[in-house]
Amino acid sequence: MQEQTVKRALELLADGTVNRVLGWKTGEFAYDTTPAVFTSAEEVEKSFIYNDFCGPNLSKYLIKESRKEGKILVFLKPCDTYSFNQLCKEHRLIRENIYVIGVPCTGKVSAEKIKSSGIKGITGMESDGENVTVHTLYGDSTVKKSDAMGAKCSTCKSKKHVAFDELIGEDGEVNNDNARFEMVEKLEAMSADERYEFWRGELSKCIRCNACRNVCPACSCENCVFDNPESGIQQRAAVNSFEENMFHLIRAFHVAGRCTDCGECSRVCPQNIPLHLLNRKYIKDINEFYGDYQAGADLDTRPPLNAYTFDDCEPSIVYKKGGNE
Amino acid sequence: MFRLPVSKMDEFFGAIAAAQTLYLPADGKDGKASYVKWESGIALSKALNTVRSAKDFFFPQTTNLCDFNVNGKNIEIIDNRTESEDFVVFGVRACDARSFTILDKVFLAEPVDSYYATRREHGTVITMACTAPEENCFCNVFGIDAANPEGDAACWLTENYLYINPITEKGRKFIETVKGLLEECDSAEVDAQKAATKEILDRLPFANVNTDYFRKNTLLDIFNSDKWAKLSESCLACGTCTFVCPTCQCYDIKDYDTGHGVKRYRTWDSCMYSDFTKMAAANSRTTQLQRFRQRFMHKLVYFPDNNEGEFGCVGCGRCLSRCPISMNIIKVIKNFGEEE
Amino acid sequence: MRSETLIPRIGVVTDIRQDTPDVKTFRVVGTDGNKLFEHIPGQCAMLSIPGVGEGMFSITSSPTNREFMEFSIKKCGCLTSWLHMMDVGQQITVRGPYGNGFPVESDFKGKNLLFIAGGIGLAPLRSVINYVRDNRANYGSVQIIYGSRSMDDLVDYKEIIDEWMKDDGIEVNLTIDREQEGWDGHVGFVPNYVKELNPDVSKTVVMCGPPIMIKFTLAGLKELGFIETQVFTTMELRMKCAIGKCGRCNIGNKYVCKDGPVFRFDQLDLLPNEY
Amino acid sequence: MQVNENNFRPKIVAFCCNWCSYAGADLAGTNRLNYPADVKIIRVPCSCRVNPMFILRAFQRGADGVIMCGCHPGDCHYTSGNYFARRRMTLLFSMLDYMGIERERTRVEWVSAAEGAKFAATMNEFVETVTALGENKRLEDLRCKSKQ
Repeated sequence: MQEQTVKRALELLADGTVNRVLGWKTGEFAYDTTPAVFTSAEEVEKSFIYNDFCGPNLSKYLIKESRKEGKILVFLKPCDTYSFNQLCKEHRLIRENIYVIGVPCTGKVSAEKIKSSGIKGITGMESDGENVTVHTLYGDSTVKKSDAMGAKCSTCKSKKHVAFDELIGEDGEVNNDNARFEMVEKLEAMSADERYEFWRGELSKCIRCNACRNVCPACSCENCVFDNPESGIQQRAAVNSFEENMFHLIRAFHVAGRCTDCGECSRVCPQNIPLHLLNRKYIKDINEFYGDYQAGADLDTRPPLNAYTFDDCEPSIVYKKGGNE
Repeated sequence: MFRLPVSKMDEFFGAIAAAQTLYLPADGKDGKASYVKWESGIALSKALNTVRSAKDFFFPQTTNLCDFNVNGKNIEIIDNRTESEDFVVFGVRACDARSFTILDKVFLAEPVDSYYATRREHGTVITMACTAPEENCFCNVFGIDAANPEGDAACWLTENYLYINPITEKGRKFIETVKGLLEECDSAEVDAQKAATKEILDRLPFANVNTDYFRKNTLLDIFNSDKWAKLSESCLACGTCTFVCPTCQCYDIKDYDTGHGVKRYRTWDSCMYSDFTKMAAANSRTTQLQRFRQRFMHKLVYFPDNNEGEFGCVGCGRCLSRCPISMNIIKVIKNFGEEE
Repeated sequence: MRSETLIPRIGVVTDIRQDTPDVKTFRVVGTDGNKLFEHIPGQCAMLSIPGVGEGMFSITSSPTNREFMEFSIKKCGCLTSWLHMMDVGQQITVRGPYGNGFPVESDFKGKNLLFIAGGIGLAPLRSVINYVRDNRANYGSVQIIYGSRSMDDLVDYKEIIDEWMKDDGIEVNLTIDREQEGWDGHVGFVPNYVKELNPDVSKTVVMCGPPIMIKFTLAGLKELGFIETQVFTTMELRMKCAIGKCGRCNIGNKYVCKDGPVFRFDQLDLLPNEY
Repeated sequence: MQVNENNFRPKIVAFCCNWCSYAGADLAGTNRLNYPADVKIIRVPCSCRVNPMFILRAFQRGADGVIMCGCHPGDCHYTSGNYFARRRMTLLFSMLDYMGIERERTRVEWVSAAEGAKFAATMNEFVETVTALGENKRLEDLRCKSKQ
């Protein structure tokens, strides 16, 4: 995979199709890849990488990059293409300035996940698609890749690229069989008190670093409501539980119907708050109330919150749903 | 040097908690360590370090500075500060312990910050030596010995014993309060542990990262370097690095109108945010490049310039493991160092 | 509990003067009717309206005034708009003094002084000018070059005409940007006017105004033979704490609130151009 | 704050659309229909104007229940506003419920300008429900609770 991506990047740079490449750059260890814009063949050869550790979703960078001079080549994984499509749909990207190569993905390894299984001091990792060999300061060990993937990948919704100019490798299939709503259902089945306890426990960890917001491809407002000094909610850090709740409720609400479930919010959270459970709740509700909808799957359907039918369910449907008092 | 058998740890914590509030790192439901108030049944975490730094104890995320009552044209100022209660923070690592001396240089410089000072005066810091540093650790780059931490008293945990050695007057006072549980001992086992840890510290991936570049070059040369553009290009402008950092101390002051009064807060702020320097008429740092540069210049150049060469970083590695896009101070230092 | 500078004191606005359409000068005393604190010319204070915000403003009255402090404030943001809506008798909160102030007792002593100001930039200089007037024997000649957009925008116009211009040994040169009815003085931008006036290079220069004016005036002064060590200015950046801790008003390793706001241009040359 | 179970009076915020529900409230008044004074009406141009943040801010500022009233679906003065509002509020309420906040504290009712009686009855019933639930604790901001 690495060779093919580098080869295409070099070719497209050489023939002038693009003048920049947006991809991932090697880090200090195998797992800390950084999104980067490569402007020359030397840079690509030196530090471009695509492997099982390239988690970051690159589509949001295109908002800025596609407004710069010349065409940019971007490598997108299947789930990234949904974000890309959604951004195109919202007219946030200048599509003509972007050349998309779809790259296959078999799930990304999360160093965080491996560390939480007790393996510490990771200095290197290799993945053969099945198993991940982990080199540490204290000896080597092997983990099954399926156990090394973060929440984002273990419930992958699609291996199909929904937008691309060319593909490397075979395109995959949409996976409707994923278990991504399992945890949401589990929460729904709890009592209100248990749910309240659960969310207080999680949200009270929030340090308001805004990483979830800033990484989110759907959070593309030029000026965020939480940055508006006139709003009265421009709080640097939550002072009490209300402000914690409000931030996360509104953050998730603002991307409801537009969130493609790329899982970046949970991946980046320094406090490991399962933020995707908020987004997935909205997705699940939308699917149940208004019919299945996958944001970013296409360029023309109306997002569910920008549409309506005469016989939509009434808000009182909420009172009738599961979960005891 | 004193010690107590590991089997008596609970009793030991109980004795401390009987006299004052005790905080220590414990594992949460998600398996991550964080400082919690000790109660019977809570075990000391085995994790190398907490996700959040220990600066919270002295410089919490939000502080209520004062309140105001506004009545027509009149204002009443309510100073609701209270003296902090005595408390003990147990299990602080060497890096975090050093971060307190760095924070001291800011908050205890004239005019002294009374909110910080009262917590600092009433807090006793009991450190814990590291035995299994991780790949992101680079405290030794800043002259910190993870095997022999600073603090009011330092601890070493071996298989059978918890060794404890008072360092400051406060530490000696602390020992007095739990003397009944301790026995005096020699330092043979501790010395062996230090040597074993040192061997690991020496082969850490970043053990030999060189910071000379930031000493040899002038402020303007570093500031005007064209490397910042490349380094900052993928920065998301979130505040993760700032908020997990034990030495980041920038803050914002904000008022909240409750409808029947005004509360003035101090909250953590991040130089990575776009409105950090925004004024009514202008903004002195309009690009992410400038803001990114400010953070690293502050740690590596400005702070040392004002504090006898001491860097504003303790090498705890939190920003390395937490940055969403894996851009961090090590990559910055190495990138500049490459030129040499 | 030790004292805390972040907790302000209450000041009462005893007089409000409309200087120009968008500048008002506020007179502030403590609740006991006395001056809140002593200061050095060029120092600043944090004024705040609880619930609205807090901001750094230079104290425009001279320390030689023993009764009250004055602040000349231009309406440009949220807090300043609020201040402009105040009536006499309104209480505000004040803390200070902050910053280093001008070296009136060292570098300026015995020197011939040249003040150059543009628009609201006169506000921080007014404190020094009046201090020098009140301690006339300690300083040489005083020349003031002051320009504004229009006649109406000249801050403290009355004081300039009635007091400064009548003083011995003070030369006041006023200019406005564009021709205006009722104005028979000089018309043109400050930088050009400075060059026209060709002041003596022995003078120590104190300059404050919009960045663009500072830039061109400094270049002009250099052409005339002035060197950077004899030119002083006063800066402003976003501030929250005013004591060098909140970390936002730095230019390089210097905090404007603590190490400034007064800088000499040779000091600024060593700092990044980030202001 | 001392809360006596027996005389707890909830604070209710009602967002009423200008064209139907506000007129409905007016009609309830002119017809001398009783509904509790605990209901504070905020007039909005259309139910669609109600931003989820409004609901949260109402709770923050001390409301114990929030009700939104608009024209009946199909009768919106702006043709479709209340259809959008309906979807939005459904999702918001579902999320509040998901986070463990008592779902009965939020409600949407469609009240036309002619339904003064419905308005009064709805408010009576809603106040009763919220009174039974007691004080809003899960979405409160203690700073805003009035000093007593």
